[in-house]
This record gives sequence, structure tokens and C-alpha cells, in this order.
Amino acid sequence: MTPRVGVITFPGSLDDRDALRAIDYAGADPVALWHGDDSLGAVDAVVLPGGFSYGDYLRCGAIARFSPIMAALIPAAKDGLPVLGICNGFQVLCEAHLLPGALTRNDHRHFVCRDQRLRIESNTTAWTADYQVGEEILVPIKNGEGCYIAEESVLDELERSGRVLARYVGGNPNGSYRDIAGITNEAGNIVGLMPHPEHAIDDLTGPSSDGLGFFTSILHRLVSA
Amino acid sequence: MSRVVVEVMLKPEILDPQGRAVEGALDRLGLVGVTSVRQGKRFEIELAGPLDASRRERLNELAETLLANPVIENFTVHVVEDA
Amino acid sequence: MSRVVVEVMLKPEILDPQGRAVEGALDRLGLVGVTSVRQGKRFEIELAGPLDASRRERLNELAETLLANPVIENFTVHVVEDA
Amino acid sequence: MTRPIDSVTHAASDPDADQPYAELGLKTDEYARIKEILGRRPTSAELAMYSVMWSEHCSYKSSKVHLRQFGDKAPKTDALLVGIGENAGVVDVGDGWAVTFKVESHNHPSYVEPYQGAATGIGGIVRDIISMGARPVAVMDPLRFGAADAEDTRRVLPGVVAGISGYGNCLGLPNIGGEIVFDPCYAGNPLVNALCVGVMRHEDIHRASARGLGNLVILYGAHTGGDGIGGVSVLASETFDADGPAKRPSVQVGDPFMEKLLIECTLEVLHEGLVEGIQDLGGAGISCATSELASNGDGGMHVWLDRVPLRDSTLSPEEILMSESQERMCAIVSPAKVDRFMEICRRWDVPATVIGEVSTGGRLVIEWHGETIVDVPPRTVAHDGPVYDRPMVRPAWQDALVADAPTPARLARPGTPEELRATLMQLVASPNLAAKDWVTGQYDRYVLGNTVLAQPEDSGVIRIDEVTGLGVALATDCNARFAKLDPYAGAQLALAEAYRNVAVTGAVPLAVTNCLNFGSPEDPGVMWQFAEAVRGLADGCLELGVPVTGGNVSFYNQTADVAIHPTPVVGVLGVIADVARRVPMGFASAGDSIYLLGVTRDEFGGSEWAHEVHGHLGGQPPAVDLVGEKLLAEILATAAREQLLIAAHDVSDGGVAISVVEMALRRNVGAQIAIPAGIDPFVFLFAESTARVLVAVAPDHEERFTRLCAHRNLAIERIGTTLAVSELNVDATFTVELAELRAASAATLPALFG
Ligand SMILES: Nc1ncnc2c1ncn2[C@@H]1O[C@H](COP(=O)(O)OP(=O)(O)O)[C@@H](O)[C@H]1O
Ligand SMILES: [Mg+2]
Repeated sequence: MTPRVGVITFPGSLDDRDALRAIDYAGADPVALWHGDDSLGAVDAVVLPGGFSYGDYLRCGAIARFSPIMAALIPAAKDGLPVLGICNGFQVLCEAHLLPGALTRNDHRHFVCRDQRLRIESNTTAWTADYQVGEEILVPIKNGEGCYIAEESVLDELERSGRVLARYVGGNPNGSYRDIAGITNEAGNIVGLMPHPEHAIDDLTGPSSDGLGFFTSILHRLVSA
Repeated sequence: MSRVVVEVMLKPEILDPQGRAVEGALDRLGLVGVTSVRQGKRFEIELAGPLDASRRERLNELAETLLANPVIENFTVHVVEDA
Repeated sequence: MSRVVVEVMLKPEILDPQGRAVEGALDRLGLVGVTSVRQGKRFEIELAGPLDASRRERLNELAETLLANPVIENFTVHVVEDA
Repeated sequence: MTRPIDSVTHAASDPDADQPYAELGLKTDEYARIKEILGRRPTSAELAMYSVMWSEHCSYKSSKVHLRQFGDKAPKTDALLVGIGENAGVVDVGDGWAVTFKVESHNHPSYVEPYQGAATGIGGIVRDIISMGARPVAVMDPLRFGAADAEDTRRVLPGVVAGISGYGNCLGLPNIGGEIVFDPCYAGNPLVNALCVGVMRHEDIHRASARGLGNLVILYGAHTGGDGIGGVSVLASETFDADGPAKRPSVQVGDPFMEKLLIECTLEVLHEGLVEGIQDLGGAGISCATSELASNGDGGMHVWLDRVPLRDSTLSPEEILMSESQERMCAIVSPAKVDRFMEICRRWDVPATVIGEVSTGGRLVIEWHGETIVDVPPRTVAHDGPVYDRPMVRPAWQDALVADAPTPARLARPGTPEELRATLMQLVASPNLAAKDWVTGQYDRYVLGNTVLAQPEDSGVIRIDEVTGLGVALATDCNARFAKLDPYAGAQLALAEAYRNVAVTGAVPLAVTNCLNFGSPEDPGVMWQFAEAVRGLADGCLELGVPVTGGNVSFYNQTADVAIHPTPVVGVLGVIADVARRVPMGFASAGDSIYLLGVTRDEFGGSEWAHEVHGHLGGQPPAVDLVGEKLLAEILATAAREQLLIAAHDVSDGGVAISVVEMALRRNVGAQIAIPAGIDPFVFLFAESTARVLVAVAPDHEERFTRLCAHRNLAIERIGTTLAVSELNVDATFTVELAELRAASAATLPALFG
């Protein structure tokens, strides 16, 4: 059976349709999930999409983190359910303490939308297995609060355990510590990524198709599991 | 060293979407009886040396023109420490 | 009616780009001797009726989990009025 | 202290009460007409409604007599499904798809409070599009500011850009284009225009009309507060003591998150067929929505105003009627469908309240706590406002302005290679021509995943149908210096440029929207500029075969008696059958031939060169050539369909030189340009003659493409080749590294606004 990958729509989610499209392009079965539901249904993996959940009022992701569906997602993720948080989704994962650190206001204080080069630093996660370590990819970035920060000891630990998943190259767009664009948890099933791979799935609407690898990675992982 | 705190709040008649969002969240998360939440800004400013009259005046002017937008916001300036 | 003020500031070791920008602007606009500016948030919360122990506790919990992110922020809760 | 309610009964019993109609902007004869319509003095609530609905902004009283030409001269077309007069026009783009688009101004609010003014400008135009039944798919933002280095521009521009970015990004609408123009004439009067485009199936088109006796009027979205009611406070003021209610804010604050919920919620109720009529709330709030819905429908409506949910309980009924609180909509729903409607609103956390119902009798009756405070024929409020044919005179200074032509004798021209190079570098770095990334980088262009082209491309191109690749292209333009020199020609040049920008992508231009930004209509000189611009635009649209589907007029853009340049911003929409065949602007590979299509003349009146280098404005604008524009567009569409072009880019501000630089910098591909024999190098490089386009053609398509042009008698000249090295080489004159051009172009805006 084709693996089912859910995408949660929070009030104010914006890139949810794009994430569903990317899952479809990769060959998996996209499933729309609603923030107000208290179960995940029968999905094999979940994407928390980009956007401005609850307007990003208060702090990005702070209110969404308390949605009913998050009460189902948090234990499932801790149990190994593959979860990818993109942009606002990454912020939600940090707010929910599923990933360490926090995302704060860009150092230059402006929203930034641009095509960004990334270097993949780890391909042992559920979402990056189809990439080579050291491979450079081009994907859009668009955020106002994408500056990844964490205490030095946390950063050191992330580096030591190979949990920095991708780094910005060719210029850091938001001041993220150590050029970090994405990280994973110890088990490698939960991934947070500031750039938007779902907007790089074909050359017509994105700067490249380099982002598709995140979605084919999870498909291949689920099929072989 | 002197320390000044400037608080800037939206005027009561101005819509505060952020406060509204927080209000909704507090309510959903079980804090009963919340009737209003307003979200504003707080600036902690440190200055070298004591605040003479002219610096105090400049500070008040800048609170009004730079830190707050008097079209939509009110502000207060507290000198916390002056030495 | 009760009134509570929650103040949330970035921890001192966390970079505060907005505070830095304000610092630069204050300096350019002629406020001499500014050594640091930090920008934080201020919530004014109004609640119906007095604050019993359980509401106070819930409020403190929500200040810590919702209003502030303790990974990067410190906060204080002041009860301004309790009736 | 309670204020007496000025009910209809009260008004009849106190016929001679003094009313502050002048403070509300009504003329004595306008007030007399209201009395005549009603057969009594208006209540204060009625006075409030008439005053705002008969204002220039809502009634188009000074512009109506001229705007009629857009209908009268409209070219015959089957593409127009909904024409002028609705919230926005609707255009058929094939396969059962329809597109709606419109541009509006939010100039003055953006000067007072740049962030909120611009943000709510986006919010307002987006609601116009949803109220037609369409899903908004993109926004654009034509902007104009005072001199780039003026102190006030430093205040206004970053706030405006942050407002558009903050609101538009949070709504999830890609920003696919716009304009940023600096000119001292906009000091104190910046122009913030906002365009939105939406997509729907033909069967989803909705109208703003209230039909069906007993159907309910539902107000949904944000609660009503005291936003933007400024003037109406005088109605309440006499009866309040000095430290009475808080002064009402004239500024409206936007809540993009609520608007996002409103979009999703509205599209869901429309999609389920729950709505008989729908209207957004913008200027004049509930006054406008109820009177227009009733007037466009069966004519009768009964409203219980005290049911309107308020953010501020001290508001008077007059103020509630006028409030311009954002993020609200009004729907007409049959009683059987109300439960489902409410259920969907709850799902999206959108407050909704039944405030009235459709009634018989042809009157709009509004009650406040049991008393009737409004009882009027809705048409008299919404559609039968005063119409003025204001005096107009060609300004006395116009002749002298036109006589002051930028001849070589008057304005020194560069001659040596060094001078030409220096001129190029100066123009590349000038605020009007420099890279706009500092602004556009703050806008999300990717969200929704259908953006095929966006700034700095000539047009934004949006995919509509993922299966067939059907899409639309949109561009907005206006060179106001041209319009100042000749408003008739200037409006046509704005149209021509937007049309050409759509055409270079390979799209077929289909329809037009416009935002006419002018000074005071009470100044006969300004009124002449306005009339000329409208006449020019209407004639131009007829000649090009593209109808005007809607637009907006913004008057009073002036400080004391100094008006802005006439600025008729024109938006053109085109359709492209397969977005995969769109033609981008940038050179892509070495060894392609560069052709100039069209004819270059010694035309510098109103040019960027005259403006930037000499601070000069005078002479004639470049000649309008609509026949040439049409021919170009047809050839470009064919060439795109046959995939003959690597790149195409229109030639406008700064001439061929600037266009080549832009094509080269886009993907960092160099070029060698040969100045054709028989033309002065300066004129060739910098003249702003219209109906010209640069294209890059791969060697194996050259023969087919040049034959296509020759066959249609389009002037075409091979002027160069793309290079493998990153430099621009202007034969026998000068060479510049692309890195140097990029640095010069990129540095300007960050240095000013960083
Ligand atoms: N410059 C113009 N050209 C064409 N139509 C215009 C122009 N200005 C206004 N209109 C049309 O007049 C009608 C009323 O305009 P407006 O009040 O701006 O609409 P709304 O009430 O939706 O805000 C609309 O259909 C609009 O398209
Ligand atoms: Mg409208």
C-alpha cells in the first residue's frame, strides 16, 4: 500500500497545499489533517507546513503548539513517527520541545525570501536518506524569524552527534548560529528545516527540483520499512 | 549608570490582533475569566552616567517619536536608576 | 476584576536584533551614552473576579509555557489588582 | 448620560434641527437634495450614510462623467463575464476558468501610518476579489515615493514595504510584481496602490446583491470598532462632554490572520452554495455594504444595528454605520442554509451574526434598540449620488513645459566612450533603475506553489490549472513624467508598457484595470489632466482591443496647491495557454543572438536620463505606437508558443542599455552589443522610444524567428550576442564587468533604507 503522509493545517498555515503537492509528486499518498482533530488517523508520517499559524502572533508556533492534534502528535513523534517541520513547522517543533533551541527574529530584522543554497550534512534521518552528505541543493527560504539559536553546549552536542542536518552556504540569510538550516532529534525521525523543500519540486515553480529528495526519502523509508 | 524602562501599548481603541490571539489561547488553555489581553512592547535602556535634564528631555522626545507611534500607541517612561 | 502584567524579555545572552537597532537609532538621534537597549514584550491581562490560588497557578504555568519561551526568554508576573 | 436617539420620528418632530452637514463634507445643495429625497431632514444616522456614500471616494462624483468612456468605448470581446460596476471585473480565460483582478489606492492612510496603511490596502483589495467568489492567488504593489534620499521617504518607504510584506505574506498570497518609483512630486503624497488577482470557475461567480424576501443578512469576520470613522464623530460630539469618549482613531489596523480565516471561510461557504449575495466591507463599512446590497437586489432590507458585535461598546449607531474596521464581510443567506453557514464560520473561528433580512417595500430600514434610525431608498444612497462635470482647463504652464525639449543644445549628452560608460553606471545605480531586491526580498513569491514568474521579471505569471498549464500574466506600469508632459499620451504609454510587459512573457493581453492617482478635482488644471488621461486610456484600450474591467480613482493627492504628477497606473492581464512556454527575461546561455525589435528614435522627453542626470522634465513624451505594440504582442505570442525565444525583455526606462544590463544580470550571462550603423550611440543606448523589445534567440531558431518578423514587417535588427564571459561589451566603445554592474545596482536601496 502506498504510504500515507499527513500535512497538518493550522489556522494560518499557508504552505500546506504545497506540502501536499510535494508528497504527491514524490509518489506518496497526501493526507490533509486538521489542527482541531485529536487523532492523526492512519498516517505513516507527518509534515508540519510553513505559514503563520495563528498569525504568528505572540511567537511563531507558540499557539499552534497547543492545538488538539499536537497532543496526539507529540507522543507519536517521541515514539518514532517521522515528522518534518518546515519553517513555521520547525518553529512549532521547537516550541513543543521536540527539537532543542529556538527560532528568533532574523538578525537583519526583515522578512527574507530568496533562493538559498544548502549543504546536506546528514543523510541518516528519515527525511534526508536520498541525499549525499556534502551535496549542495538550492531551495527557497522565506521567513521573518528563522534565526536558529541554542546554547553553546546544545550546539556542540548537535554537531558532535551529527544532528545538524543542513547548513546555509553562500551567505547566512538570517543569522542562524553556525549557519544551521535544519536539525534532527537523536532518533533521526523528527526533522526541523527552515528552508522550503516543497517549493523546489520542479523547475517551473521553484528555483530547482532539489527539494523533492526530502519527500522521496520518506517514501523510500516507509516503503522499505 | 542609569536605567530607563519605556513601555509602549496600543491605545485602547486600537485593534490589537496579537492580544486577541493570546486571549483566545489563554482561554482555550484553561485560564477562566480572561476578559481582555493587550500586548505591548517594553524597552530596557541603559545609559552611561546620570541623566541630566537635557538627556531626560531627549529621551522623552525619542520615546514619543521613535519608540512609540503616537498615532496608535501610548507610552510611559520610568527612570529605574539614575546614577 | 483583576489585572495582571506579564513582562517577557530575551535572556541577556541571546542576541536581540531589534534592541540593537533601537540602540543605534537612539544614538544617531542624539541620545548620548546609550550602552544597551533590550526590547521585550508586555502583556496586560484583565480577568473577571478575584484571583484564587488555582487561577494564579494556572496563570504562572501559562506565562512559562505560552507567553514566554524559557529557552530564550525570562518573564515576570505582577498582579496589579486583585478584586 | 445617554444621548437621545435621533430616530425618524424624532427627525420628523424636530424638522429644523441644525445638522453638521458641512463638517461631514456635504455641500448645501447636496444636503437640500437629501431632504428632498426623504421629504424631511435626515436623521443623524442617515446624514452619516449619505455624507460618506456621496463622498468623492465612494460616489466618484467628479470622475463618473469621464469614466463612462471605459464602457462606451469598450472593445467588443466575449472574454468579459462581469464588467465595470461590480467589486471587480471578471474575465474568461478558457476551459471554464475565470479570473478577476483589480487595483486600488491606499495613498493617504499610508502616509499617516505607513505600516498599517499599506497593510490594510492589501487587505481591502483582497476582500474585493473574494467577494466575487474567487480565490485570491497573487498580489502586486505599484508604489511611488518622494525623492529617495528625502528624510520622509526614509520614514514612509520601509513602513509601507513592511506593511505589504507583513500582511501579504501572512495571508499566503505571493507578491508577483509592482513598481517602486521615486520622484520629488510624491513628497507628502506617496502612492500606495495594491492589486489582487483571483481565480474561479465560471459557475462560482458571485454578485453583490440582496435578493429573496426573508433571506438573512449576515455580518461576519472581525468585530466592529471605531476605526477610520474620523469625521463622523462630530455627529456625536455635541452631546458628549469634553473628556467624553476616547477620540476615535482615524487609523485602521489590519489583522491578516483574521483575513486569512475570512478567505478560507468565505470560499467554503461559497463553494457549498450557501450564499445568495456577498459584499466586502471597505470604505463606509456597513453603510456601503447594506445600501449597495439592497440597491443591487430587490431593494428592501431591514437591519437591526444593535446586533452588530462591537469591539468598543461606546460606539454610537452613526459610528457603527461608518466604521471602517477591517476584515469584515456581509453575506445574504437563505434561512434554510444559515445553520450550515454558521457551522463553517465556527470551524474557522470567524464570528458571524445575523443583523438583518431582505424585505419588501424597497426601503433600507435600520433599527437601533427598537427605534428606526434609517429609512431610505437604498439606491439614493448607493447609486444616485451627485454627479459633477467639473470645469477643466489646460494648465497655463503646459505649453512652456512641452517647449522645453531635451535637445542636445539644452542638455549635454555623453559622447566619448568614457562618458557613455559613466552615464550607464550612473543610471544603473539610480534609485529608479537600481535593483529592487531590498524591497522584493521581503515579499513571499513562492507560497501557493504556482508562481512561474515574479519580480524582477516583466510580468508576474501564475499557473491556474496544474493539468493543462493554463496561466495568467500581469503587469502594472505608469511613467508619470510622460503623463505630466501629455496626460492623453501618458495614459496610453502606461497602457502600452503594461501591455508589452505582459506580451514579452508570451501571454496574450486580455483586459485592463487602472488606478487613477491625481491631485484635486477642484483644480481645473488637474481635472483637465484627469479627463485627458481617461480619454487616452479609453481610446488606447479600444485600439488594442482590451477592455477596462474596473479600477479606482484617487483624487486630492496634493499638498496645498501643488499636485503630484498625474499618475494613471495601468494593470494589464494576459492569458497563456501553457505556462511551461513562458519566456523569461534573462539571457541563459552563451552564443545566442540578441535582436532589437522596433524602431529607436531620438526621444528623451520625460526620460530617466533627463531626470537622473539633468533633473530635467520637459518636451514631448516618446511617440505612442499602439499598432506597433499590437504587432509586437502577436509576434511574441507566436514565438513563445513555438518556443523560439530564450529570453525577451521590454525596453523602457533607461533604454536599450538598461534592458541589456537587466537581461545579463538576471542569470549572470554576459553580452556583446554592436551599435548599429547610422545611429548615434547615445541615442541607441538610452532613448526611450516605445514598442521595442529585446530578445535572445538560439542559433537554430534564428531563421524561423527573423522570417516571422519580416513576414509581418516588424523592424528587427541583430545587435549582439550573449557571451561566455561575465561582461557587457559595447563594441568599440566600452566594457563593464557584470560584477561591477551588479554591485552598483544592488547597493543603492540598502544604502538608503538598509
Ligand atoms: N478608474 C476606473 N476605471 C474603471 N472603473 C472604475 C474606475 N474607478 C472605479 N471604477 C469602478 O467603479 C466601481 C466602484 O469602485 P469602488 O468604489 O472602488 O469599488 P468597491 O466598492 O468595490 O471598493 C468598481 O466597479 C470599479 O471597478
Ligand atoms: Mg468592493
